[in-house]
Formats: sequence, C-alpha cells, structure tokens
Amino acid sequence: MIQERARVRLEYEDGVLHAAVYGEIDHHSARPLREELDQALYKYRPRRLIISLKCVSFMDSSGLGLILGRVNTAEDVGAVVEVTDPGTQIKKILTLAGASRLANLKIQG
Amino acid sequence: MKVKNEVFNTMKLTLPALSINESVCRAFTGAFLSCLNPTIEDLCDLKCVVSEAVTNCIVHAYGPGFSGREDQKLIYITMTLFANRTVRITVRDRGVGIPDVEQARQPLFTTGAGDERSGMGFSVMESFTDRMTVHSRPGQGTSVTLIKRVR
Amino acid sequence: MKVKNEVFNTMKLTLPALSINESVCRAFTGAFLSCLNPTIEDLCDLKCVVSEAVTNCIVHAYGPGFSGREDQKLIYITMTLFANRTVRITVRDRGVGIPDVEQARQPLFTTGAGDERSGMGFSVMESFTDRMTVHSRPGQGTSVTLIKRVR
Amino acid sequence: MGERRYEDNPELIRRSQAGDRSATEALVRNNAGLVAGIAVRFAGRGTDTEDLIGIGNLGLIKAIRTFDCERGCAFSTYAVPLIFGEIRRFLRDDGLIKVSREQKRLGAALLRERERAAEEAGGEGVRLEQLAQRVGVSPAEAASALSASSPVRSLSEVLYGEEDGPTLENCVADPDEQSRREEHLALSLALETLPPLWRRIIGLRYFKDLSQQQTARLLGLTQVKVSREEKKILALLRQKLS
Ligand SMILES: Nc1ncnc2c1ncn2[C@@H]1O[C@H](COP(=O)(O)OP(=O)(O)OP(=O)(O)O)[C@@H](O)[C@H]1O
Ligand SMILES: Nc1ncnc2c1ncn2[C@@H]1O[C@H](COP(=O)(O)OP(=O)(O)OP(=O)(O)O)[C@@H](O)[C@H]1O
Ligand SMILES: [Mg+2]
Ligand SMILES: [Mg+2]
Repeated sequence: MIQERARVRLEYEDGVLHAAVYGEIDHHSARPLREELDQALYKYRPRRLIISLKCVSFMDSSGLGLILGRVNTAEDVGAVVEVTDPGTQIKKILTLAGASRLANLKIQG
Repeated sequence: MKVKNEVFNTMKLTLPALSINESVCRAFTGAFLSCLNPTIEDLCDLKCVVSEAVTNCIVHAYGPGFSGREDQKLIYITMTLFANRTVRITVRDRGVGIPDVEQARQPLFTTGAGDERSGMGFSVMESFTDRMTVHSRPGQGTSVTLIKRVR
Repeated sequence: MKVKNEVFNTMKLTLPALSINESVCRAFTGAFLSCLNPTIEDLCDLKCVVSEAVTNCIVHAYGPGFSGREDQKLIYITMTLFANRTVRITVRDRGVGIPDVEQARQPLFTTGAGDERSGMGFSVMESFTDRMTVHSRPGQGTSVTLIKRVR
Repeated sequence: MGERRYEDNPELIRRSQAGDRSATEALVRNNAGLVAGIAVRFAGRGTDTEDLIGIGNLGLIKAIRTFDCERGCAFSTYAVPLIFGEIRRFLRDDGLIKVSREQKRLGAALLRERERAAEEAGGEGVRLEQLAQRVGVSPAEAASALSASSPVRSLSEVLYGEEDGPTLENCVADPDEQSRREEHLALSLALETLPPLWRRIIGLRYFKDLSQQQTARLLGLTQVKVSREEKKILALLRQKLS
C-alpha cells in the first residue's frame, strides 16, 4: 500500500534547519510531515527553520495548518520560520490567510 | 439563451470519508473536467476546493459527535458541466452538521484548533470559485455547492 | 480468516453513457486503485477492462433498440477494494440487455460489425481479470462484474 | 559516429517492433540529436525545450513502431515529418497553458520513465509509486494519466501511411471524406476475410489499443509471435487494399 504522499528532506547546518518538502500536502499527508518536522525542531533547536515548497505539487488549507503549527513549535525552541518557493496556487492560499503578517513567519519567492 | 446553459456532462460519486480518498477526489476532478480543456490555474483551483470540501467531511462531519455506523460515513459528490463552461460541484455528507453556518464561513474560524486546522477552508473555497453556498442541518449533514465558470 | 476480506475502500460512480466518459472512467479507475500501489501492468489491465465494460454500455446498451429518455442513459460503476488486495468492479446499465449472454461472450462475436467493433471486449475483460460474471435481462439492462487480485 | 549509429537502426527497429524495450531506448538515444535538432526550432514559444524533446520523442516512437524496414527509404527521412507533426500539434493551441497540453507532457514523461524503470527493474514489475516519484506527481495523478502503450496509430494510418489517424479533428478538416469512407469500407471488408486469430490480433492491437505484450498474454502467444503475425497481417492487408 502507498502510505505517504509527501516526504521531507532535512538538513541542519549552523543553526539553520532546511526542510524541503516533496509531494502533496493535504490532511492525509500533513500528520507524518508534522511529526517529522517537530522531531527535528526539538532535536536541533535551530534559530531558523526554512521550509522549501519548491517541490510541493499541491497544498490546501491543511498545509496552511501545518505551516502555522510549525510556527508555534518553532517559537517553543526560539526559531523563526521561513517559507520559500511557494507556487502560484500556494501563494494564493498563503496570501488569503494573511500568513505573511505573522511575526514569526517569512515568505519568500 | 436557454441552450447555453445546457448540461453537457454530469456525474455522481459516492465514497467513504477516508483520508486516502482526498487525492482520489482531486484526480477524479481533473479527469472529469479535462474535456473542457481548462487552464491549469482553473483546474488547480477546482481541485483545491474539492479537496477542502472533502477534507471537511472527513475531519468534521464524521468526527467525534457522529453517532452513525462506520459504513455510513460517506461523501457524496456531484459535478455538472454546463455548455457555457460553468462547473457546478456539490459535496454533501450526512454527518453532524454545522450549528452556525455564518460563523463557520468566517476566515480563521475553526472548531479543530487542536488538530492544527487553520479555519481557512471555506475562505479558500469561496475565493477560488465564483459562488459558494452552504446548507447544513445539525444532525442531518452539510452540503456545499461551488460554482465556477472556467476559461 | 474473515478479516482478510474486509472492505477497505469502495465507491459508486454514476455518469451518462457518453463516449467522453470512457477516459473519465479509466482515469478514475487509476486514481481509485492507486492506494494499492499496484504494478503498472495490473493497473493498465484494470483500466482497460473498465474501459471495455463502459464502452459496451455506450455502444450497445443505449443503442438503437433503447426506448428510454436521453437522461436515462446512465452507467453505474461500483468498485470495492478488499484488504487482501482483491478488487471487485461492477459496471451496470439499464439498457437493452443481451439476449444470449453465452454467445455474446464468445471471442469475435459482435452485433456491431462494420463499426470497428472486433467482438473481443468480453474476451479482454475475462482474460485480464480472475473472474468475470455477466448478468443481463433483455429490456432491463446488463451488469458485468470483474474480480481481480492485484499483486 | 553519426553514420554508424544510423546504420544500426534497421536491426534496432526490428527488435523494437518485436517488443524489445532496450532497443526502443537505444533508438531514442541514437536519434536524440535528430529530435533535439527539430525541437530547438520551436524554442522561444513558451514551452521548455526539454518538454518539446519529450513530445518529439513521441513522434519518434510512432515512427519506430510504424516504419517499414523493407520500404527502402531511410528511417530518418520517415521519422522527421512525424516528429515535426507531433510537436506542431502540441503547440497548436497557443496562449494560456491548457490542461490538454500538460496531460500530453505528463503522458509522455510517464511512458518514458516506465520504459526506463522497466529496464532497470529487470523481470520485476514496476510499481506505481516508484513511477510517480520519478515523474514527480502523486500516485493518483500518475495512475489516472497512465496509458497502456504509446498512442497507437490507427489501422488506416498504418496501412495508408497517413500522418495523423482519423481523429475527429482530422475528419472534420478532411476535404476528402468520401474517399476516406471508401477506404474504411474496403478495410472492413478486407478484415472480414482474415482468419480468426488474425482478426483477434488486429482487433486487440488496433481497435483496442492494447500493447503487443497485452495482446500476447491474452491470446496465449509470445510477444515475438504477435509481432511477427502482425507484420504478416499488415503486409497482406496492404496488398489486398492496393
Ligand atoms: N462538512 C462539515 N461538517 C461539519 N462541520 C463542518 C463541515 N465543514 C466545516 N465545518 C465546520 O466549519 C468550520 C470551518 O471550516 P473550514 O474548512 O473553513 O476550516 P477548518 O476545516 O476548521 O480548517 P481548515 O479547512 O483550514 O483546515 C470547521 O472548523 C467545522 O467546525
Ligand atoms: N452492455 C451491453 N448491453 C447490450 N449488449 C451488449 C452489452 N455488452 C455487450 N453486448 C453485446 O455483446 C456483444 C459482444 O460484446 P464485446 O464487448 O465482446 O464485443 P463488441 O463490443 O461487439 O466489440 P469490441 O468490444 O471488440 O469493440 C456486443 O456486440 C453486443 O451485442
Ligand atoms: Mg476545512
Ligand atoms: Mg465491446
């Protein structure tokens, strides 16, 4: 059976945790992503978490929940979250939510 | 002119409220709409709204408050294509219903905060389509109708 | 063991007998089966058999002998996935029916000669699945059930 | 170098037509220059050259499947118009990026990766998830876009050497519809006279778009046998129709 619909590749260097997400982020795939990202945040306690959405082919409001949720965990460990390379579709969703106005979230690209 | 609004294809799909079916519904939306040869952007928007509506059935309609049987947790989707390139999509469930629809439609309103829901589902559906109507009766279920004219 | 044959996903699809819907049904079959992570070969085979059954509804069931209304020309598809990776697909119509099912199942038998029909539809369905059953009543319609265990 | 590679073509084409995927791959590799040369002529029209090459390869594969080694003309002479045709057709609906174009691109990519993956996997069947990952789409998306084989050319295309089969589009645009109908009738009459096995093969391959592999499995034959029989049938039909 196919278990996961999205994967994340993590790299930590000099206080920066890079997380490149691949695949589709929906309610089904959000939970495993959440667990993996949180584990890494607590393990490395970075200053910055950079989530790259370059290879995300689909995202709905469940993905928004995932990102905003990571902003919360990141605050716990004293990190800020940056989101890079959202596609047109994803950008629309991020804008709609006014996510860019959140103090601890930056959106680039 | 009447002929313009002629129905030119329509389908009904019923499937269980399982999260694996979110991507099935998106792929199906793509297949069903492809005969219109819409723009990629319009198609992505419509896949996204279907995904939102279907996720709501899975997450909210048949959540803790639902007292029916497991095999009654179903999602009912109807899609109709009109000759003037308008698409009408209805996503219905027989779940717990929404006590206050006005409130539920507000951006950021959510009853699923603990579950990392952002409360933006209805806002996404509304802004990616030309029209959204929501009917709901507590204990009976919810039906969301989305209408969009595609290029 | 009972648990092995548990239903694990199931869906019902109703759509008009239009030839554009052949590709819709194929695409949907693919999407629905994707959670099994089947081999490409099994997947293509199953898309192919659904296509055959659907084409028969379009070409034969609601052909010249059909006396119902235009909006009654519908195809009803049910697909069930069992936990042991068995797939059951039923394609049903309410069309003219088949007077002699035994004969219709013979390779090369066709009532649509000259129409680029080869009379190999049932043969394809039978040999690409583990089991095929056909029920038909003239004037009432036809139902084809296809069962296959996927690797 | 170039010379020698083209010389390899007839043998590779024969093997490819008999269903040898590695031969098809080799042909696509050997003719990469040809396809790229055509694709760059369409650069700057808003489609990636890489995608154009993918579409051009579809034309090339069509050419490989339909080329008649006994015909006497060079393979490249035969392939060039098919490659051009495929790319032109792809680019025809200009303007906004439409779904049909994306689907074609995805279809071509899936087919390409499927052949590659099959080769790497050896006897093991390629699974959906693996293929989807290689192409970069979700399994559901890949599964719905997949087709069993590359777009099989229609029988009359093969027999009468038309570039595009009698698709709806072509029929509408065709000024010579009467003669097409006559050809059609002649063809169905010719088919009636074939022995049952041959009618089955033609039915499965050309009316049902099954691959040689699928046809072989269904009829309990080897793929090589199907390929050989198919050649004989086509030759016979050509003879009957000319
Ligand atoms: N089908 C439904 N059945 C019952 N309640 C629903 C249904 N759809 C929505 N709701 C209610 O409406 C609220 C708002 O829905 P909306 O989709 O906007 O946000 P959400 O689902 O909570 O979060 P998000 O969609 O951003 O993940 C939900 O929290 C829920 O209380
Ligand atoms: N749903 C149906 N309703 C009525 N008649 C049918 C139906 N399906 C099949 N038949 C009858 O059974 C015959 C055999 O069907 P089969 O699919 O094997 O061949 P075909 O449809 O004639 O040709 P091909 O499928 O190769 O294009 C048909 O010619 C038709 O007479
Ligand atoms: Mg929601
Ligand atoms: Mg048939």
